[in-house]
Amino acid sequence: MHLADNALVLGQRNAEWCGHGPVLEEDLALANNSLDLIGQARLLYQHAASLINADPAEALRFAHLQGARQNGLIAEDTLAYFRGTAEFRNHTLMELPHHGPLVGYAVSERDYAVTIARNFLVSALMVLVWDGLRASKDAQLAAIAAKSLKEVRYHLRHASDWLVRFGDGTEESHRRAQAAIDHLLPYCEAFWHPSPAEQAAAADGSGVDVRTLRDHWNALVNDTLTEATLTRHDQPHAGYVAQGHVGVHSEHLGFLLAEMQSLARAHPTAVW
Amino acid sequence: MHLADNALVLGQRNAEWCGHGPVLEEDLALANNSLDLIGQARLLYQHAASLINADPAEALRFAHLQGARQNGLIAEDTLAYFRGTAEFRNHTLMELPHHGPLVGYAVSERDYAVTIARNFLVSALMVLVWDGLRASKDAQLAAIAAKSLKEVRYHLRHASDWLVRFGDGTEESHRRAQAAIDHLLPYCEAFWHPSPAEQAAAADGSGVDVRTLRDHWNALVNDTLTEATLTRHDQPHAGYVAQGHVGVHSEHLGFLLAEMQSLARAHPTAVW
Amino acid sequence: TALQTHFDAVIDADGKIEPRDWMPDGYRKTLVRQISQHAHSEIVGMLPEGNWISRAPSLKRKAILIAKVQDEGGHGLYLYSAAETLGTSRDQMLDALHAGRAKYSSIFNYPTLNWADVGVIGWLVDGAAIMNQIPLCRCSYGPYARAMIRVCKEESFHQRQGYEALLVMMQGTAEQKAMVQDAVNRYWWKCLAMFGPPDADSPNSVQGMRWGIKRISNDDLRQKFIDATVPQAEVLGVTLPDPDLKWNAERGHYDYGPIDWDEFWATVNGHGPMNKERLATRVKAHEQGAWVREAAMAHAAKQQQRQQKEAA
Amino acid sequence: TALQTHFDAVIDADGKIEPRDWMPDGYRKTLVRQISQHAHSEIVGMLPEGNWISRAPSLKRKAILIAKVQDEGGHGLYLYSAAETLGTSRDQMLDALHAGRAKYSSIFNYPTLNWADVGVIGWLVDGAAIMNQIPLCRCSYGPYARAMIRVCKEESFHQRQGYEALLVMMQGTAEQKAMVQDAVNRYWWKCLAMFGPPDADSPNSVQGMRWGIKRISNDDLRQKFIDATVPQAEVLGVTLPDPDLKWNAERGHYDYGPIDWDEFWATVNGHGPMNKERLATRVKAHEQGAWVREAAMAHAAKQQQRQQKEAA
Repeated sequence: MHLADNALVLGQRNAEWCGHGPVLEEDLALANNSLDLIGQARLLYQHAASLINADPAEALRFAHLQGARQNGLIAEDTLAYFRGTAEFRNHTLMELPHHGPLVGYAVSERDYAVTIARNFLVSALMVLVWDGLRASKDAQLAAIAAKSLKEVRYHLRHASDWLVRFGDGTEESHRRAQAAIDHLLPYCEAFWHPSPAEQAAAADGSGVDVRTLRDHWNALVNDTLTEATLTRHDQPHAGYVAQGHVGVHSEHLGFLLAEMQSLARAHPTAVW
Repeated sequence: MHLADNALVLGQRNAEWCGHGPVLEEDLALANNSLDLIGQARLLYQHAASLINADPAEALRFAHLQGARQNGLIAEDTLAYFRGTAEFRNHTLMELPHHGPLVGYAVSERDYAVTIARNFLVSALMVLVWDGLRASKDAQLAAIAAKSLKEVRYHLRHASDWLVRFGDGTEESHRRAQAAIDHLLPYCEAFWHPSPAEQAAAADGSGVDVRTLRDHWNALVNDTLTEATLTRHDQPHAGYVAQGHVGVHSEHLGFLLAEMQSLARAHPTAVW
Repeated sequence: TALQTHFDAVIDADGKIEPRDWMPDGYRKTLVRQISQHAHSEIVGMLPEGNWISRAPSLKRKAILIAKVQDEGGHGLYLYSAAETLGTSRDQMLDALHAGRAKYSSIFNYPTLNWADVGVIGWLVDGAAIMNQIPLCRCSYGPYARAMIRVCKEESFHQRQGYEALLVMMQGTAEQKAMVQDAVNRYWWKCLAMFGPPDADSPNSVQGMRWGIKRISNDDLRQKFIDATVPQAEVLGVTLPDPDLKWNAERGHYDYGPIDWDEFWATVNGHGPMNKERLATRVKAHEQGAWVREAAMAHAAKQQQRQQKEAA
Repeated sequence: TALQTHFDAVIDADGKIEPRDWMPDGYRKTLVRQISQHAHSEIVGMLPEGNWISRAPSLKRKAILIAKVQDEGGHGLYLYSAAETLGTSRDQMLDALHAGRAKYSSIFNYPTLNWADVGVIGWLVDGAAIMNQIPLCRCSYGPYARAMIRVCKEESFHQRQGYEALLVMMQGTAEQKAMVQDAVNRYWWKCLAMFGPPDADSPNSVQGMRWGIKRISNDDLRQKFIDATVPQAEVLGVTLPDPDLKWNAERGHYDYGPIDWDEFWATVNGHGPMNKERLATRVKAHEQGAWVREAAMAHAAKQQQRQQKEAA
């Protein structure tokens, strides 16, 4: 569910650029990224739904979700559209808007540097996570991982290329990229504090222990930041560790879900 | 319902400034404005609900609204939180965001000049409408009008004062105020094209014929614009007449309602 | 001249003019105007549907919609490329759009107000566009004709998807059906107007026909669209909002009521409900993206310099 | 000196110091720091609750919430005025806030994540604030004491409103109850920390007591708050998230578990979940409002000029 929520929430964010991108090619690239992520989310929710439906205890835990069921059973849209904010398990990083730090109901222009910096930081993680999950003892998850790995490699390439262009581009693009990295890096600390669910998955061989990926992630990130002439200010880490992946989010997710779920929730029994 | 929706939607918009105003006193003034409008909306919805509940044909027309009912009857929150976008009857002008012309899912910084210009144009109308409605043969509505008239006189004063400050202030404030007036004035044309419901109310003596107010409104608006050294470019009117008051809105209302109704709709049977 | 004669011969033989071939100035200008207008329509046309991506009511529909809007952007890209073969750059074309000199399809100056609008745009708007565009696949200018073959293929797919989405909604709740009917009511007449003014009032058409750019008249295309759509509406179970619409056995076509050309021209001339909003949104995206484009150019220049240094 | 002697005598007699009275520099500085910090807390404190205005689940609750946030702004206004009587302008205080030199209550560095947070802020956060503020109504500095009397009165009203909203929710659906419990779980410990570090670690307190600015110690206030709140929680039906919380008949007070002071200090020192967001939002509002304030000044100057001309 953590992986699915990550994919869905970031996919929803990246799709916001559709029609507003800085250049037509980037509208298409972001739409493509978003399509990949929503595709991943669908496969993961479908898989999660089948696991829930097959396990009476789990089915009971999700019994309060009544919308978009299929033949009375939990379906992908039940999980995506009818869970509340605190039931989402995505990293806080995914839900942040495309601008610098502001409260939940502030408005601000979108900043493409924030978009690119996040896609870079997330893709660097997911390349490693999906790579590891190809060996998951959950065959379904392993298959999703194999497919997703190809996609996220491309996302990482795209984001890295732009981050280097920004860092090593104009004064303004450098300033924006550095500010975006400074803003977002602290949220990455949460990657290395796996939730109980992530730890259980790692322990039973269906998941990966993300903590083992940290050095590799650091190397990936540092290499590109160096090429981009950007500086990493977050070491040693001191401060709050974001807790979206255990259900304690930022003020932003509530607004994102209110919009995303509005139509589906207005018609809970409808088939689309 | 038209009056109630006008008040609610504009009240919702003006409350967006709460905590983000250009100076603390304006945070308070806008909050106050919003409180007045939401108070008006509540009285009007309560009155509408009692009329609907008392009339079997009307009750049937609203039978599909099941949320927030009280003892099975339509309540103020049923009307505010459970009608769809196309069921709202507010003027399009009320739902526009606090910035210049952009599509529904664009984002932009808020512009206080747009806020002030709209409050000015709307208050100039409502001062006349409430004044006329004090003579409504619907005693309840006449009482609401008497109370609302006092409030909107203050709103008009506040907005006029600021519009003059903007128009006759700095180069930037003049430019912003002129752009705001240019953007919003065409939406005012809809004032003079009353909906069938407005026409029926005027005919049976419960409403006013807004068309009789046009000259007075023009005079009010022109006086202040002149004092503000702003120009009115909209004469003669040519083009599209906004149709929010007959249920055909802009792309903005859907987003406003999705957010406003999100929590109430997620818990349709809850009491708050 | 010999060049003109050769050109005329190619046109008469239904052959293809290619970028390096000689062509009359008027032909070139007409094509640039038409292709860029078409490209702009694709780009501006991303906005009405993009408006519903964030609120799509299921993940499947969200994915389909993103893919569709992405396709429209893709059409924009290769139409701009086709126009560039005529010697006008994408920047020049965008400048013309942003300055209000170039037009885009007026249908996009209406708002998308409920989810069914997305399906109706697929079914009716794309449907009308395809009617207009299929003849262009045989257009005399090679790059345009080839681009249109690809565009038409994808648009047909979109049109079927839109119709399918509406079919599902019409089998759903009363509210869903009402959404579809509401969307059809708002879009039907606008779609008929998409074919352009009646033949009698359409001055550009004759030369366009001569040059093999335009192949079928506005009124003929409109009739063809109506004849194809009415049975689809019946299957769907929606009412087309025209009391005069009925089968005329004598003509072998459907008769239809008068189109409000005043409203059409008002919108074309900038007074529609969303002309300002659509254009301002495109201008804003372009302006706010300037630093991104500049960064890419600055970085490329630095890279080149470094490579030259290494080479030296 | 005679001035100091007079000042000490007023303090010792529990009298009031007024703006025109002589006062020691330290007293003035301490007061400006404390009052401006309090004013900033009101202004920043508008944001967490303001976050829910647009989504309030009923019109009644929406109106109550707007009125409450408006009151907080009002408190900010008269606290800034009280501080201005000490010779520091509102602009100077705002500059200090925006530059990060002045603090505001650290409790506002946590997000509001569900609607019950609004009620819990009223019940617990305002409740704790009132405990802190009631003694200030007897503060030795007149304008501050008088401002606090009004603030406390309104805060008590807010506290009752918050508690009442939670009572309604606790009689509602399972989801509503879960929201309340979730909000209490997130806010309980942060509220206990609002009374400041344990007395043993609180260096500013002694001088504050001497000056009649502080009247009751941190630990005593905290205990008072806990003793008052536990029965309210029982009536409400929520569990306070402290396994060590139990009545100690011997002390006549509730015992409670250890507070995480590391987390408290990390947040105070800028590393809470929303420090950057809160401050940046205030700074942005101020910066983007600059043209409005400038317009008002420019217009006032023009008006004055015109009046002078008329008078001349």
